[in-house]
Amino acid sequence: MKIKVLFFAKLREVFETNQLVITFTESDNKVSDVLTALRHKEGVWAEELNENKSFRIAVNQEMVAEDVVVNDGDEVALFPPVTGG
Amino acid sequence: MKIKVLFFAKLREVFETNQLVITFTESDNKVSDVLTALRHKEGVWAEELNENKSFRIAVNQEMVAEDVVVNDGDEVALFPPVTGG
Amino acid sequence: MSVRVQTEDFDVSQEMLVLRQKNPKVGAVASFVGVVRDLNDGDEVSALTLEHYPGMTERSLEEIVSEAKSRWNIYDALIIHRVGTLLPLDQIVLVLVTSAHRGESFKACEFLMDYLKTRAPFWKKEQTSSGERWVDARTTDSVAAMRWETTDDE
Amino acid sequence: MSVRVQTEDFDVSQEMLVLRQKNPKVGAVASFVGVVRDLNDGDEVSALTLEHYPGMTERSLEEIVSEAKSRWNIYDALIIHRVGTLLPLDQIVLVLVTSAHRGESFKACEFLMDYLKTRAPFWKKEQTSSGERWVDARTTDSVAAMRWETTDDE
Repeated sequence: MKIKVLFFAKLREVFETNQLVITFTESDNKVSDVLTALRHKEGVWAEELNENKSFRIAVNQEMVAEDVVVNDGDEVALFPPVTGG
Repeated sequence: MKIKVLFFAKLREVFETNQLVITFTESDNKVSDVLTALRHKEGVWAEELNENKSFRIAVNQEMVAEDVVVNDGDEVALFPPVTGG
Repeated sequence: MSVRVQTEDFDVSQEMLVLRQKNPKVGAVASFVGVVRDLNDGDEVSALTLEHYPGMTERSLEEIVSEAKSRWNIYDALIIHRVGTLLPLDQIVLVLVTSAHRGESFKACEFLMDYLKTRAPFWKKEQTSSGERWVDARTTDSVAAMRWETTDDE
Repeated sequence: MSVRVQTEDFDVSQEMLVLRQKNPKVGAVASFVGVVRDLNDGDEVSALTLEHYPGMTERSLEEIVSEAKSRWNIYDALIIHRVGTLLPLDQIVLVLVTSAHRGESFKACEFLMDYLKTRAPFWKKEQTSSGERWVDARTTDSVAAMRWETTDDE
């Protein structure tokens, strides 16, 4: 299954991309598996997505926690705490 | 001593005047003496300024209580609770 | 001049611009506009006449603004209150407050309205389907003003 | 349409008129405007760039408006948030709320700002004298949003 992952603001800049696609061979994955896959890219990826960093996760444009299940075709987004208004 | 008394809104309408002057022969008067003098006019005066009616008092354009002293030339105003805004 | 009593209408955008234009430290502008409703206490209202106490009105509004400035860390405040005859949908009152951050301007704006409602000498007379009548003061307004008398929540 | 994300500026008076013009039951209009400050965290700010998450932004703002409507007896609400590059003194955000009486519109307006600040996907990048930097989220904003999570004070 394929999961599209979007990055915004500082994460977009540090990762030098605004999106990528992760392919899982098995089904039954969670947001935490997406994070694990990204951390395996090491360097800035492991650094910015470290558990002690504060970032937010959205699945299909709703903010969620790491234990939420992701399905084929889902749009996951990772971004810093919001600062609008 | 002379005290000018102004009336606003419903009190102005009921009393059919927007102001009058009260002359006290002795000095050392309070707002309560102004009210007593007006109540002696009886009719609507006694009725509208009855103690169970709710009205407000200002002396020289500051809201005050009945026990405030009034001096020669003071401007006293009597009006209903305010309803602006 | 932070207080105006006038018969003319006002333009909120314009007043906002004037209040903050010289101050690039302003990050927040809270405002309130009171409007004439076509219904009050169950009766249709066709017009409203606002009477005031010239002199005392401006003075009491200025006192209220001073008090807001002493209580909260705000840059500026403006109160415009109309008098004379107004129709449903007409603007009656404008309160504007500028500050660096939003919390202060929200609190000061609500405080100004609550104090104005109980302390500034304005009186409303309604023209309704059942004749003219003076509007009665609301207990809810006294209650709203009273909460600012208690210990400051700053 | 109660939510707009746009690069263009907005006119508060005009938006107010549109929001309430068809409803003579409106007696109260509370509003908030956020403005670009020329100073933040001790540094001079020469410009601000606002990035957002198209799609999710509109959706989250609409959810916030729906929640305000379910919590308070208000008639309508509008949120306009600008994106792109803005300069000091520029307007960033507008929140407008209409209701019959002022208490509801004040509360809903402050609630909308507090929730927007913590839930709507916008990010600010500042151009300062010491270079570009992403603005950090403020703890005070999380605290402000949290008070609406507790038991309703209605």
